[in-house]
Amino acid sequence: MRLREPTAADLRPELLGTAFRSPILLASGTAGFGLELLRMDHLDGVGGLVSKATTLKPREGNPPPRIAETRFGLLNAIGLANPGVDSVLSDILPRLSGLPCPLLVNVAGSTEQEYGLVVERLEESDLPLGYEINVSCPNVAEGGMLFGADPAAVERISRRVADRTRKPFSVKLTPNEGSIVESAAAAEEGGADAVTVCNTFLGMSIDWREAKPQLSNLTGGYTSPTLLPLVVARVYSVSGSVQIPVIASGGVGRAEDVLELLSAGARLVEVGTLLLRSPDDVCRLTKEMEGLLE
Amino acid sequence: MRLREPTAADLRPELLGTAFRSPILLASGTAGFGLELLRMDHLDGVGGLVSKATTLKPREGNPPPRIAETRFGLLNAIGLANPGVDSVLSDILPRLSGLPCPLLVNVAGSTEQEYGLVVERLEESDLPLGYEINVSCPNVAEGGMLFGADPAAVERISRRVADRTRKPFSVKLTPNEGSIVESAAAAEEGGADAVTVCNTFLGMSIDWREAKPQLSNLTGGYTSPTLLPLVVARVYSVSGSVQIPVIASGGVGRAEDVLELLSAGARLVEVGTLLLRSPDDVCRLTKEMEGLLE
Amino acid sequence: MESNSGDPGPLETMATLNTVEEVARGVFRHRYVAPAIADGAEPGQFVQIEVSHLAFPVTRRPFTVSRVMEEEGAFEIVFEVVGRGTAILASSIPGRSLSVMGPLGRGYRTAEGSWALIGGGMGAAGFPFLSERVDVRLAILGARSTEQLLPCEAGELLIATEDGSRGRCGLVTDLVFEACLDRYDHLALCGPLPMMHAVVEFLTEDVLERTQVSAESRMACGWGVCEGCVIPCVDGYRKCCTDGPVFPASDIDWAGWMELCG
Amino acid sequence: MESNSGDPGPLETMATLNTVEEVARGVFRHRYVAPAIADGAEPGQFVQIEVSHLAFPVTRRPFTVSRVMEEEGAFEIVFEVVGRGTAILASSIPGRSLSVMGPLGRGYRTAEGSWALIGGGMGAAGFPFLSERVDVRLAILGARSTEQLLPCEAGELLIATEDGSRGRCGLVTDLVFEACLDRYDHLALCGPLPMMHAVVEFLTEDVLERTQVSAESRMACGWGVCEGCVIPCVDGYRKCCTDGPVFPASDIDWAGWMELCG
Ligand SMILES: Cc1cc2nc3c(=O)[nH]c(=O)nc-3n(C[C@H](O)[C@H](O)[C@H](O)COP(=O)(O)OP(=O)(O)OC[C@H]3O[C@@H](n4cnc5c(N)ncnc54)[C@H](O)[C@@H]3O)c2cc1C
Ligand SMILES: Cc1cc2nc3c(=O)[nH]c(=O)nc-3n(C[C@H](O)[C@H](O)[C@H](O)COP(=O)(O)OP(=O)(O)OC[C@H]3O[C@@H](n4cnc5c(N)ncnc54)[C@H](O)[C@@H]3O)c2cc1C
Ligand SMILES: Cc1cc2nc3c(=O)[nH]c(=O)nc-3n(C[C@H](O)[C@H](O)[C@H](O)COP(=O)(O)O)c2cc1C
Ligand SMILES: Cc1cc2nc3c(=O)[nH]c(=O)nc-3n(C[C@H](O)[C@H](O)[C@H](O)COP(=O)(O)O)c2cc1C
Ligand code: FES
Ligand code: FES
Repeated sequence: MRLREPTAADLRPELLGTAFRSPILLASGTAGFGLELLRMDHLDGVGGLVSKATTLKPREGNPPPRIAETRFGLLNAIGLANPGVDSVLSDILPRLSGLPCPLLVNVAGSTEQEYGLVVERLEESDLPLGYEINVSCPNVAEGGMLFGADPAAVERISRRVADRTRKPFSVKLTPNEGSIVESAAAAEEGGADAVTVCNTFLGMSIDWREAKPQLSNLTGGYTSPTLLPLVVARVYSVSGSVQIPVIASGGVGRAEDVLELLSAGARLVEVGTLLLRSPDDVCRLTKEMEGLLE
Repeated sequence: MRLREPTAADLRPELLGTAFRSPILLASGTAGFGLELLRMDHLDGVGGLVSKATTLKPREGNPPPRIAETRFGLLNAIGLANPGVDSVLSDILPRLSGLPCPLLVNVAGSTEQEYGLVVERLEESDLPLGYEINVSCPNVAEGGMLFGADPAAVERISRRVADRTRKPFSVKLTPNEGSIVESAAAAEEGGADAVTVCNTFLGMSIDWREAKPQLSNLTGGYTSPTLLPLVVARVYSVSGSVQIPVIASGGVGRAEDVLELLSAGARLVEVGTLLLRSPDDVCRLTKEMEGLLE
Repeated sequence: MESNSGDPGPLETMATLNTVEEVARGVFRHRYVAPAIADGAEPGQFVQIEVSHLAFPVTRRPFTVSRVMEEEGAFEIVFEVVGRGTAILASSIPGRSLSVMGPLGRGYRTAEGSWALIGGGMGAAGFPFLSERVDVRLAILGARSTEQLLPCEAGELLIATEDGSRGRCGLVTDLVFEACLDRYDHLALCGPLPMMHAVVEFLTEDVLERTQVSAESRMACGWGVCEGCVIPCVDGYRKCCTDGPVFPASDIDWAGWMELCG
Repeated sequence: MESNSGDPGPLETMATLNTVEEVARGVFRHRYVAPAIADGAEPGQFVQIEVSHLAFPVTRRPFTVSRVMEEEGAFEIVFEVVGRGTAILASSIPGRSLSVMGPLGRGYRTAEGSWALIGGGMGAAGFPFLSERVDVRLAILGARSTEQLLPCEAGELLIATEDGSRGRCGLVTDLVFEACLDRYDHLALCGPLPMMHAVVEFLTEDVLERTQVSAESRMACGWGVCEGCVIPCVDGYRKCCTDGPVFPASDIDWAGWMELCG
C-alpha cells in the first residue's frame, strides 16, 4: 500500500455504490439517529451519518456516570443504550426522510445471531444506505469487542449479514484485542463491503485520592484528537491488506487530520468527539479541506 | 482487583527481592545504559533504571529519520539499536558500578532462542538486579511484538529465561496485538516475576502534502502523556488477572499520573518520554508524590 | 428521543463576554451578549460554553442561564471554579468571544400560583431568572459561607450557612425541615445531590408532586446525542440534557441516583 | 557510547531571556543569561530549549550556540521560525525564564591555521562564536535574500542570495565552485543537507579531509540516550547529539544520508 496525496476527487468519494458529497461521516454514538442534527439544520457538508448502535431489544445502557473527561480526552461507557430495532423502525426512521445525506445504521448484538436478526428487521426500511456492523464496543460485557478480536467470529457475523442484505455494510473493528489486520481480512472474506478502523481504545481514569473509578463501568472508550497517530497506523496497515475500502474512525480534530487519514488509505472518515463539541466545526471540515488542497 | 488508595509505603515498594527507594523506573530506551545520567549526577530519587534493549549481536537499528514529533506526542522507530551483549558486558556494565539504583537489563531477540542466549551471557555480570524481557518492540520486522501477541510464545520465552537465571525478570507486553491479559498470564505461567504493561502503541504520521511518512520505518511507537488512560486500563486489567506484580509503563507526565497508575495496581512505574525532555523533572516526581500524599 | 418539532433547535453562536464580576471568592458572574440565546431562553435552561478554543478540554461546560436581559440581548451565568474548565472560564476578560450553544434542555414548567425555591450552593444560580417569571413567595438558600450565597428575589428569604456567617448556622435542610412547604403551589429544588435527596426524603408525597428538580450530570454533548448524561428515573434512565435538566421530582429514582452518583 | 569522563556533563538550567531581536523577517536572535552554559560552551555546541512548560511539544528544540558573552554569563542563539516550537519561542518576551539543557555535543576541533567557513541559511548561526576562536580568512554565506543573511566576521566575505538582493544572485555552491579552497588549513561547513552535499561532492579528497561539518538531525533527547538522531557515517550510524553535531566531513556517508534525509 502506497501513501496517497489527497486530491479534490477524494473529497467526493464514490464507494458503496454511492457518490458522497464529502468524505466526512458522523460517527456512531455521537450523532444519535440524526433527529437532533436535522432539527438544528446542521448537516451541510457532511457526507453521511452513522446511527447510534441498534440492538434487537431496547437497551438501557450502563449506569451513570457514563462520561468522564480526562486531562487530554474523553472516556465514555454508554453501553449501547438504544431503543431497540422495533422502535428504530417505527418511531425513528420514518422521521428521517428529510435527511440530506446517506444513513448507515450501526448494528450491535450480544450473540452472533442477533446481528443477523437486527439486519433482517432493518431491511424493512428503504431509508438506510447500509449498515455498520459493530463487533468492537468496549463497553459491554457480552459480545462487543470479544467478537471483533476473533477473526472466525468476524467472518461468521459478516457472512450472516451478507446473507440477509444486498445493501453495503462495513464492519467496525477493535484496536484493543487480536489483530486488526486479520479481523479486517476476515470481514472481507465474510462479504463485508468495507471495514471501519476503528472503534475506541479501551481506557480508564481513577480518582486516586478516593480509589474510585471515574466511570461506573470502570473502563470506557477513550477518544481524543491525540490518538490520531494510532488510527493513521491502523488505517495504513489495514488498507494495505484488504481490497475493500477502509473507513477511518478516530482522532480527527481538524481538517488536516482528515487529509492525513485519506493519505493513509481511508476513503471515508468518521468524526465523533469533535461533533459532540461542535457540529458547526464538523460542517466546516470539508470546506477547510478544499482550501488546504488548493 | 480493587483500586488502591496509594500511601507513603507505595513510594518505597518492596518487590523482586528488593527495597526500592522510589516506584519510578527509567524506561528502556530513554536512559541509554545509564552512563549519561551517571555523568549528569541525575539519578536521585529514582528507583531504578531499565537499560536500552540488548540483543545477541550489535544492531545498527532503523535508518533515519527515527524520530518524529506529532502535534501531541512522539513517534520513534529506533529499531533496537544497541552494541550487542558482548560489548554491554565488556564495555558498559563495568563502568556502571557507581549506579546508585538497581539496573534491569532490557533483553530483545529476533528468535526465541536469542532471549535465552542473551540472558545466559548477562548472567556473567553481577551488576544487573534482573531483566526486562522485551517481547513487544513495535519497530522490528522479526520477533518483537509478534512474540508478545502470542501467549504460547510468551510462555516459552519466559520459561527459557527462567531456566537460565535466578534473578527476577519482568516480561514487557504489547498493547497492539493479541490479548494483554492472556499474554500476562502466559508470562506468569512461564515463570516471570513481573510483567511490564506496556510497550509503545503503534503509531504513524504522514506528511500528506508529500504523501511521505515521517519515519523511514513508516510506523513507530507513539508515546505521549495523553495515553495515560490507555495504560491505566491495561494495568488495571492485568493486575486483576495475575498474581505477580505489574510494572506500569507509559503516559506519565506528572506526579499525579504515577499515583493513578499505583491506584490501578502498578507497583513500579516507568517514565520514558518525560525523561528525554527533563531528567530533573523525573527526579522530582518522588518528592512531588510525597507532597501529594501528605 | 427528541421530538421532531420543527423548532430550529439549539444554536451555536459566538457570544461576547461583556461583564465579569467575582461575586464571592471563586464564584463569578459573567454576562454575555448573544441575542439568539437571550431571546429564546426559558428559566431552567442551560448553555454549553466552549471554554477554550484549544484542543482541551475536549467538551463544552454546561451552565444554567441565571438571568436574561432581553433589551441588551444578553444573558448571565453564575459559576464556581471547581476544576480546569471553570478556571479557564474565570480567567476570561471582557471582550472575549466564545462559542456558546443554547438555549438547551427543558426548563421549569412555569405555572401560576405561589412558588417556594430551595437552593444549595450554585444550585441557586438559575433562581433569579425563574423569579422573574413566577411568583416566588419563599426562597430557602444555603451556602458554605455568606460569601458564596447567591442573590434571590423572594417574598420571604431564609438562609443557612455552614459557618454561621449569615442566617442559620447549618444546612439548607435544617430550614426545610422547619418550613411549612404545603402552603406553596410549586416547589423548585436545585443543589448538590445529597442535599436534594435529603430534602426529597422529607417532603410529603403531596408536596413532592408539586416539586420540580433541576438536575446535574456530567455531559459530553448537551444536545441529546451521546446518551452520556442519564439520570435514573422511575421509568428508566432519562437524559439530563434534553429530557431535563428540570424534572418532576417524582419522576426521579432518588435511591438509585444517590447510590450511583451521591 | 559516551565516555565516562568524570566531567559533570550537561546541565538543565533555568535561563532568562534577556534580549530579543528580529534580525530578519522570521529570524530571531535571543540572548539568554545562564552562566553555567555560557562558561562551558565551545563553538559548534548546542543547547536544548524547553520552548513551553506545557505538555506540548513533548521534546525540547536544539539550537546552536551562536555567541557567548562570558562577562554577562550569557549566550545567544539565532533561529528561524519553521514550525510550532520555533513559533512559540519567537513569541517569548524578555524576562521569560526557560529550562535550557547544555552545552551539548562535540563542537569544532578548533585548530591553529587559516579557516574558511561555508554556511547556508541558519547554518551560519554558529559562525560568530567560531570566528572568535579561530582565524577566519574567508566566509562564504548564502541565504534566500539579504534579509535572511546572518552576520559573520571574516577576512573576506562572499555572499550569494537566491533573489540577488545582495552579492551573487544564486546559491552558495556557485561561489564555492569558484573559490580556491585548497588555500585554507580548515573548512567549516553548515547548512541544509542538499547544499552541504553539493559542496562536499565538489571538494577534493584533500580538502575534504580538512573539513568539519555541523550536522542536523531530528532529536528527541539531545543528550545521547534515545538513539534517535543518527547520521549515516562510513562506519555506521553515529549520534548527531553526542558524536556530533560537528563531524569530520570524511566520516559521513554522504550518499546514504542524502538518500534518507535529503
Ligand atoms: C445542566 C447543568 C447546569 C449547570 N449549571 C451550573 C451553574 O450555573 N453554575 C455552576 O457553577 N455550575 C453549574 N454546573 C456544573 C458545571 O457544569 C461544572 O462545575 C463544570 O462543568 C465543571 O467543569 P471543570 O472543567 O471546571 O471541572 P472538572 O475539572 O471537569 O471537574 C471538577 C469536578 O466537577 C465535576 N463535574 C464535571 N463536570 C460536571 C458536570 N457537568 N456537572 C456536575 N459536575 C461536574 C467533576 O466530576 C469533578 O468532581 C451545571 C451542570 C449542569 C449539568
Ligand atoms: C544540533 C542542531 C542545531 C540547530 N541549530 C539551529 C540554529 O542555530 N538555528 C535554527 O534556526 N535552527 C537550528 N536547528 C534546527 C531547529 O532545531 C529546528 O528548526 C527546530 O527544532 C524546529 O522546531 P519546530 O517545532 O519549529 O518545527 P516542527 O514543527 O517540529 O517541524 C518543522 C520542520 O522542521 C523540521 N525539523 C524539526 N526538528 C528538526 C531538527 N531537530 N533538525 C532539523 N530539522 C528539524 C521538521 O522535519 C519539519 O520539516 C538546529 C538543529 C540541530 C539538530
Ligand atoms: C459518546 C460516544 C458513544 C459512542 N457510541 C458508539 C456506538 O454506539 N457504536 C459504535 O460503533 N461506536 C461508538 N462510539 C465510537 C465512535 O463512533 C468513534 O468510533 C469514536 O468516537 C472515535 O472517533 P473520534 O475520535 O472522532 O471520537 C462512541 C463514541 C463516543 C464518544
Ligand atoms: C526513543 C524510545 C526508545 C525506546 N526503546 C525501547 C527499547 O529499546 N525497549 C523497550 O522495551 N522499550 C523501549 N521504549 C519504550 C519505553 O521503554 C516505554 O515503554 C515507553 O516510552 C512508554 O513510556 P512513556 O510514555 O513514559 O514514554 C522506547 C521508547 C522511546 C520513546
Ligand atoms: S450530554 Fe449527550 S445526551 Fe446528554
Ligand atoms: S537525540 Fe537522543 S541520542 Fe541523540
